[in-house]
Amino acid sequence: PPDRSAEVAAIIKGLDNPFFQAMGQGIEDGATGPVTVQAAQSTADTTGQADKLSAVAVQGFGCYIINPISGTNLVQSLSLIAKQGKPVINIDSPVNAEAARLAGATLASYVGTDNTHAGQVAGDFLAGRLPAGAKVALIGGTAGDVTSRARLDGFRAAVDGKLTVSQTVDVNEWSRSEALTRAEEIMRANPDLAGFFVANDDMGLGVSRAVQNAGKSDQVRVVSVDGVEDGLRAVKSGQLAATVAQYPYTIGEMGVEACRAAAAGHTLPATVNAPVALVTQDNAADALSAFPKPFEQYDDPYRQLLQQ
Amino acid sequence: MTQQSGTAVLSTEATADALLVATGISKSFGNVRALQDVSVWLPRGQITALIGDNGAGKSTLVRVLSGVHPADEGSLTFDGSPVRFASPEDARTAGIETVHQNLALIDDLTVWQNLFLNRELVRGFGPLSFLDRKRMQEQAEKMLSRLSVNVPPIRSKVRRLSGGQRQAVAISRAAGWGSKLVIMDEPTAALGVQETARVEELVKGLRADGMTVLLISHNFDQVMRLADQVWVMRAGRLAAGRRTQDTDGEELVGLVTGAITS
Amino acid sequence: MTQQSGTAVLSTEATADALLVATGISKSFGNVRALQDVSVWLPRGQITALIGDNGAGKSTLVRVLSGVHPADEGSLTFDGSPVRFASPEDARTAGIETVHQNLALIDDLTVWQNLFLNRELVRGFGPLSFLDRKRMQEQAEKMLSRLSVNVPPIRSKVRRLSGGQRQAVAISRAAGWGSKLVIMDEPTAALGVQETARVEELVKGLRADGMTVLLISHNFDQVMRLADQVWVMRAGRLAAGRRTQDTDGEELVGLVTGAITS
Amino acid sequence: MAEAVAVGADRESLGGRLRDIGFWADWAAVIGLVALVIVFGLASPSFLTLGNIQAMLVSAAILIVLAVGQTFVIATSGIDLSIASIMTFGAVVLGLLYAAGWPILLACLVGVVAAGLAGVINGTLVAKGRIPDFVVTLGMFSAASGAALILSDGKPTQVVDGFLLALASGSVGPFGYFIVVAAVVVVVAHVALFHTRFGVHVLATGGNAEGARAMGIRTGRVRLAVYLISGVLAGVGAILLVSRVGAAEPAINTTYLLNAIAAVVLGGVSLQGGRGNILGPVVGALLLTALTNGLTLLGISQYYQPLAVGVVVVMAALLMRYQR
Amino acid sequence: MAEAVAVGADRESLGGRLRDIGFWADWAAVIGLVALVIVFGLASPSFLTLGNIQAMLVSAAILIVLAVGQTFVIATSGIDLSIASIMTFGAVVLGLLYAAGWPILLACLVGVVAAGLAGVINGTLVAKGRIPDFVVTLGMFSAASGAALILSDGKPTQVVDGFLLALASGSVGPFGYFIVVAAVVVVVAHVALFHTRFGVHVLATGGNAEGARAMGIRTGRVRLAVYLISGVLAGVGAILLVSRVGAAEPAINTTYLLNAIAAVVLGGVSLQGGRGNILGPVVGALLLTALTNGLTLLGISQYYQPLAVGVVVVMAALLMRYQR
Ligand SMILES: Nc1ncnc2c1ncn2[C@@H]1O[C@H](COP(=O)(O)OP(=O)(O)OP(=O)(O)O)[C@@H](O)[C@H]1O
Ligand SMILES: Nc1ncnc2c1ncn2[C@@H]1O[C@H](COP(=O)(O)OP(=O)(O)OP(=O)(O)O)[C@@H](O)[C@H]1O
Ligand SMILES: O[C@@H]1[C@H](O)[C@H](O)CO[C@H]1O
Ligand SMILES: [Mg+2]
Ligand SMILES: [Mg+2]
Repeated sequence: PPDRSAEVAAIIKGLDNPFFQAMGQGIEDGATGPVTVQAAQSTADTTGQADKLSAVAVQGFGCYIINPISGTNLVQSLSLIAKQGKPVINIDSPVNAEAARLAGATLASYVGTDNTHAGQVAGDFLAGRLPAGAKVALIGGTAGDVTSRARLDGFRAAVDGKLTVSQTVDVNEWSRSEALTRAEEIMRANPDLAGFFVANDDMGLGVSRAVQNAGKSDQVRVVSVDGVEDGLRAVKSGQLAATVAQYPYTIGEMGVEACRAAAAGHTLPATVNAPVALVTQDNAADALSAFPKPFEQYDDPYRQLLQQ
Repeated sequence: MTQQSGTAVLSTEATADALLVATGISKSFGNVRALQDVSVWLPRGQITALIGDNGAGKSTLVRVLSGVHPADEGSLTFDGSPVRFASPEDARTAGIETVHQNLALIDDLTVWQNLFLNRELVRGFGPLSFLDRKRMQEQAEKMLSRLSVNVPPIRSKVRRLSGGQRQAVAISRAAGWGSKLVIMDEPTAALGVQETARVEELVKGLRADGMTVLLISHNFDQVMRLADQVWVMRAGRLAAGRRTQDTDGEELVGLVTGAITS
Repeated sequence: MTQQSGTAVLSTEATADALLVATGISKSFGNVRALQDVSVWLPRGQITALIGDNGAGKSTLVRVLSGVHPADEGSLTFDGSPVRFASPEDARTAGIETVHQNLALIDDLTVWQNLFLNRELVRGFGPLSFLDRKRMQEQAEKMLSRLSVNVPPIRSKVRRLSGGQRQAVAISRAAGWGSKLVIMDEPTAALGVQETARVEELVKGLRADGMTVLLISHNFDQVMRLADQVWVMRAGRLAAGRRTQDTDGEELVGLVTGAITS
Repeated sequence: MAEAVAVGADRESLGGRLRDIGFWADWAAVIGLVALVIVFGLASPSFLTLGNIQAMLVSAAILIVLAVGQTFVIATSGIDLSIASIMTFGAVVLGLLYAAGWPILLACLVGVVAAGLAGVINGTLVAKGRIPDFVVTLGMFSAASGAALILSDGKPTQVVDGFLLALASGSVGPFGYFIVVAAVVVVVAHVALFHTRFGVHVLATGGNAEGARAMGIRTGRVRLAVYLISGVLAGVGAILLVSRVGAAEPAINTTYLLNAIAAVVLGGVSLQGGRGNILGPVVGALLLTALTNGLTLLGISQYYQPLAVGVVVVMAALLMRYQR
Repeated sequence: MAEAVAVGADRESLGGRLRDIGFWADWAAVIGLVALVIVFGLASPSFLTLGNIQAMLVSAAILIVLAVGQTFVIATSGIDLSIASIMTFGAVVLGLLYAAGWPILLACLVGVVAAGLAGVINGTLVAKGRIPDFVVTLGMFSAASGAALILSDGKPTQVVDGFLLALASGSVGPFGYFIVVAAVVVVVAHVALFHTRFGVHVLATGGNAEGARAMGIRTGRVRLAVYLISGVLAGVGAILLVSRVGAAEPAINTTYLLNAIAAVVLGGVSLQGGRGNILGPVVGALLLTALTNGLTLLGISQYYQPLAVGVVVVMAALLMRYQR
C-alpha cells in the first residue's frame, strides 16, 4: 500500500445538508496536502459512519478528523487508530470521554461548538425579544437525534420561566416540507403563538414559509441554528428573526490546522471553542459577505501554534 | 342392459359397516349455499363414487370431509366414533388422505419433498431431528413406480411437470400412506389413456388392500367400471344414492341432470 | 367394427384446402425437447383432433400455433400465406382464437370483462375512447347463453366460479369472435355431462358455421364422435395422422401408447 | 322490461352489500377517516375549522399524487419503491434549470420529463429486463437519489418564483390550487383505470399476466406505461414540493415513500395486483394526513405519533381482511 | 451399484449445471462480489489487506444477521419492513435495563425477548389476523420506533460495558466475535431451513399456502415462527449494534431496512416466496458492504455511493433473471 502518512482523512456526519458541505469545504480549503473527506449516509447512520472510519483507518493516514454522529458510535473504530498512534481531531460533536477511555482511544484535540450552548443563545435572543410568558413552539430534527436534542434542551433551559413552550415536535429526516406542515398546524392550534425555535436552518426556512403563508410574519418570529448561506440570506430579508451561526467551514478548517500542528510536533490544546455568533438583521449583511468565514474576530490556537 | 325405474334406492341411513358417515352437512360461502343438508356414508373397503354437475358441491363436500373447511352444520362419524376435523392435519391423522381438485402440490419443492409433505422422515429426536433425505428419496421412488409410466426424476421440481405428471404425483402421495380412506377429486380429468388405466388399477388395488375410496368423477363409464356405490348431488343437495349393480349410465345421467328424481 | 391395419394413413403433405399448415416445428425448453420436427395441417371447415399422452407436447404445439411461444424451427402457413406470430395478438388478429388448458382467465375481472378481454368495445375515438360497458354486458349475455346451463351472472367475478363454469366462460370467449380457427386444449376435461354435451354441440356448430376447429382431447370417444381427422403425438413427435372414418378408438390407443407405429 | 330487471338487480345488490361485512371492509379507510375526524373534531376545536381542513387537503395533495401513481404500479402487481427519490430527482432538475435562468414553466416541464424518464427506465428494466419490480425500484431508489445529490452537489436550490408561489398559496374558491391539481390527477386516473381499455389491461396484467399475454395483451407495454405514469406523477409531486417549500432539495424523503405505499394499502388495494381503486388510496392519504395533523393540534408528544400511525394502519387492516 | 449410478447422475448434473446460464444466475451475488473484489483489489492496495477484510466482515455482521431473519420471512412470501425498527426497539430496552443497573447479560437477554415479542405480534397479526405482511410490518415499523422513542424519551443511553466492548473488539484467531456470531446464526439458519421439517414447511407455506394447509401444515404457526425468528434475530442485531456504537439510540437507521431486503434479493431469494437460500443473502450482505467500503477507500465522493449501489443491484438482477 502507498504511504499516506502525510495525508489527512476526515469522516463527517451528513450527506445532503449544506452545513456539512461547508464543513467539508473548510477541511479541503484548510489543507495544504491531499485530504479525503467522507460522510455517513444520514444523520442516523451510526454504524455506517463507523464502517467508513474503519475503512479509512486501514489505509494508514497520518491524521484523522472525525465528526461523530453520537458520543460513542466511532469509539470502536477509534481503538483501531489508537493502535497506530496517529492523532485524531474531534470536531463539531464530541466523543464521549468515558467511552473513549475504555476503548483505549485518545483524542488529540476537540474543536467545536456546544449545541446546548447554541440553543441557549437562541433562547436568550427570543426571550429578550418577546414579552414575558409569550408562547413559543420547538421544532426538532429526526426524533432521537443527539444534536437536535441538545439544541432544544439548551433553548428550553434558557427560556425557562421567561417564555411558555407550548409544544415540541420532531421532524423525520430534518425535512423542510414536513417542518412547514407541522408549523402550520401548530399555529392553528395556538393562534397566539409568538415564536418558533427550529433545530436547523433548512427546516427554519420551511417554518418561515409557513409563517408567511399564514400571514403572520409580523406576529411570529423564527429562530434557527446553523448559519448556512440561505439561512443568512433569510435573516437579512427578515424571514428569519435570527440564526445561531456555528461556522462549520471554520470548524473544518481548524480541524486540518490541528492536524498540521500535530504533525509539526506541537502539543495541542485539549479543547478549542469554535466561534458561535448570533446573526440578526443588524449584522446579517456582514455575516453574508464574510461567509463562509466568521465576520467577527475569533481565537484560533492552532494557527497560533503553526505560526510560532 | 338398461333397467327402467324400480331400481333399489339407497337409503341415507348408514349401515353398520360404514367407515364414514356424514349427516346433515350444510356449508355456505357468503350468499352461496354450496351444501344443504347432505347425508352420505361410505361402506368400508369399497369404492364409492360421488357425481354431479359443475357447481353441484362435490369439491366442497370433499373439503369438509378432509378438514379444509369446517361444516356450518351436520356431523361426521369416522371408523365408529364421532369426529370433528378442525384442520386437514386432523383428518390425515385420523386416516383420510385426499387428492384435491387443485392437487395441493408445492411447485418449488421436488417430487419427493411433495410426496413426503408434512410426513417427512427424520433422524434424531426432539429439536435435533434432521431430515432423512436419502430414505425419503428411496421410498419416493417406490411410491411413484407403482403408478406412473412417465414420471420425471423424483429430484426435479414439480413446477416442471406436465398436467398429467402432476396428477400422478398427487395421487401417489395420497395412496402412499396406508390410510383408511382415500378421497380423489376428479383424479383422471387431465390424464391420458395409459395413466387413466393405471390410476384405475391403483384404485382397485387400494380396495383390494382393504382401503375405502371416495371417487369424484364426471366420467360415468369410469364410475360404472370402478365404483360399488354412487351418490349423486345436484345444486348443493344430495339427489340420490345407488348401488352400482342396480343402476346404469343412463340413469345416472338422468339423476345428475334432474330428469329423473328421487 | 375394428379394422385391423391397412387403415388409410394421412400424409403430412398438406392438401390445398388446408387452413393452417405447420411444417417441421421444433421447440425446446432448456434441455426438454417438447416438440421435434412436427408437421401437421388442418383441413378448412373441419374438426381436427390432436391426441397423445401426458407430456406428448400437445399444449406446446397449441401455444406455438397461437403465438404464445415462437417455434425454434419450422414454418406456418395460415389461410394461404406464410405467417409468423410474434405474439398472441398477432394470432388473434389473423383469426385464431384459443382456449388454453389453463384457461387464461383473469380471476379478479368479471365474466363480461373476461369475455371482452383485449377485444373491449369502446365509444369515442383515439385517446378519448371509453369502455362501452352496457353494450359489452348485453353481448356477453348472448355469448354465454348459447353455451351454458349453469352460468352465474355475467357481472360476478370469475374467481367465484366453479371449475366447469370457468371452462364455459373460456370457451364462450374463443367461440365468440367469428374467427377462422378455434383451438381448444382439453375443453371438456373438467366439465359435467350436460356441459360436455353443450360444448360438443357448440363445436359442431362452429363447423357448421364454416369455422375450422383444432380439438385436444384425451377422450377418444369424444374424438371419434366429433373429429373429421386426428393427429397423434408421442414424446414430442408426430406419431401418425388418420381420417376419423378410417380408424377407431382401439387403433388410436395403440398409436398413442406406441403399441402400433406409424 | 329488461332494463327494469337490471336496475332492480342492482338495487338489490346494493342493499345486500350494506349487510355484508365485506362491503365495510372495502371501505375500511373511509371508516377509519370518519372515526378519526369524529375523535379529533371532538377533542380539538381547531380540527374541523375550514382553515384546517383546507390546510390538510393542501398538505395531503403531494401524498395523493404519489399514491395515485403507486396505485397503477401496484395494480399490475408491481411496487415502486423509487417514487419518493424520483420526486427528489425531478425537483433537483427543476431547481437547477430555474437557477440556470430557464423560464419556470419550461423548468417544470423538464423536471416532469426527467422524472418520467426515470420511470421509463424502471419500466424497461421490469418489462424487457424481466427483473422483479421490487429489485428494479430498490435500485432506482438508490440511483435517483444519488443522481439528485450529484447534480445538485448536495446543496438545496432556492426557487423563489411568482408562478410557484401562486401555485402554493392561490385558490379557486375555497380550494387551493394544490387541491385542484390533486383532484384533476385523481379524476383522470379514475377514468383511465375504469373506463378505458388501458385500465382493463392494467388489471388483467396484475391479475394473471400469463393469461393476459395469451389473450394478446402486451403486458410488457402495460408495465412500462404504469411506471411512466408513476414517474410522471412523481414529477408532478416534485413541482408541488418545490412550490410548497420554495426550494429544490436533494434530500430524499423516505416518509413519502412509506406513506405513499401505506395510503394505497389503507385504500384497500391488494399488493397482489389485479385489483385497483383510486378513491381508496386518496382516502388513505387523507387518513394519514389527518392523523398527524390531529395529533399535532392536540399537542400530543411527538413520540406518540409513530406509534399512533402504526396502530391505525393495523386497525384499518384488521377491518379490511373481510374484504371481498 | 444403485449408489454408483446416483453419484454418477449427480456428477453429471453438476457438469450440466456449469454449462447452464441458470446456474450462473443463481450465483449472481457471488459473481458480483467476486467482480467487486477484483476491481477494488486492483484499484486500492488497502482493499485486500487482512485488516480491511476483517473490518468489512465485522461491519457486515449486523446486516447478515438481519438478512437471515428477513430470508425466513420472505421464504414464506412475507416481508418484514419492521426489522430495523425492532432492532432499535430491542437496543433501547437493552440500554434502559443496563442503565437501571441490571447485569449486562440479563439486559441483553431481555432485549432479545422484547424484539422477539414484537416479532410475535407481527406474526400473530399476519397469521391469525390474516392481514397482509406488508401492512402489518409497515405498521410495526412505525409502532416499534414510536415505542423506542417513548421508552427512551428520545435520549440515547450510553452503554459502556466491558462485556459488550469485548464483543465488539475481541476475536477468535483472526475472526472477530461479531463474525463468529454471524457465522453461528448463518449455520443454524441453513440447517433449520434445509435439514428440518420446519424448513420444508416454511418453503411449502411460501410456495402454495393453500396446498400446504390442505396437507395439514399449520401455515399460521409457520408464519408466526418466521416472524419470531426475524424478531429474535433483530434482537441479536440489537446486541451487536449497542456493542458496536456503545449506546442504545432511539433513532432508527433506515439504511438497515432497505439493505436487509436488498441483501436477500441480491442473494437470489424470490420475493414470491417458496424458495429459500441462506448463503445467497449472506453474500448479498457482503457485496453491499464491500461496495461501500471500496468506494470509501477509493475516496469517491459519497454522492456517487447511492448511485453505485443502485447500479450494482440492477446489474446483479439482470444476471439473476436467468435463474431457474
Ligand atoms: N371458497 C369459495 N368461496 C365462494 N364460493 C365457493 C367457494 N368454493 C366453492 N364455491 C361455490 O360453491 C359451489 C359449489 O362448488 P364446488 O367447487 O363444490 O362444485 P363442484 O361440484 O366441485 O363442481 P366442479 O365439477 O365444477 O368441480 C359453486 O357455486 C362455487 O362457486
Ligand atoms: N414452459 C415450459 N418450461 C419447461 N418445460 C416445459 C414447459 N412447457 C412444457 N414443458 C415440457 O414440455 C413437455 C410437453 O408438455 P406439454 O404441456 O406440451 O404436454 P401435453 O401433451 O399438453 O400434456 P398434458 O396432456 O399432460 O397436458 C413436458 O415434458 C413438459 O414438462
Ligand atoms: O449540526 C448539524 C446541522 O445542524 C444539520 O443541519 C443537521 O445535523 C446536525 O447534526
Ligand atoms: Mg369440483
Ligand atoms: Mg396439455
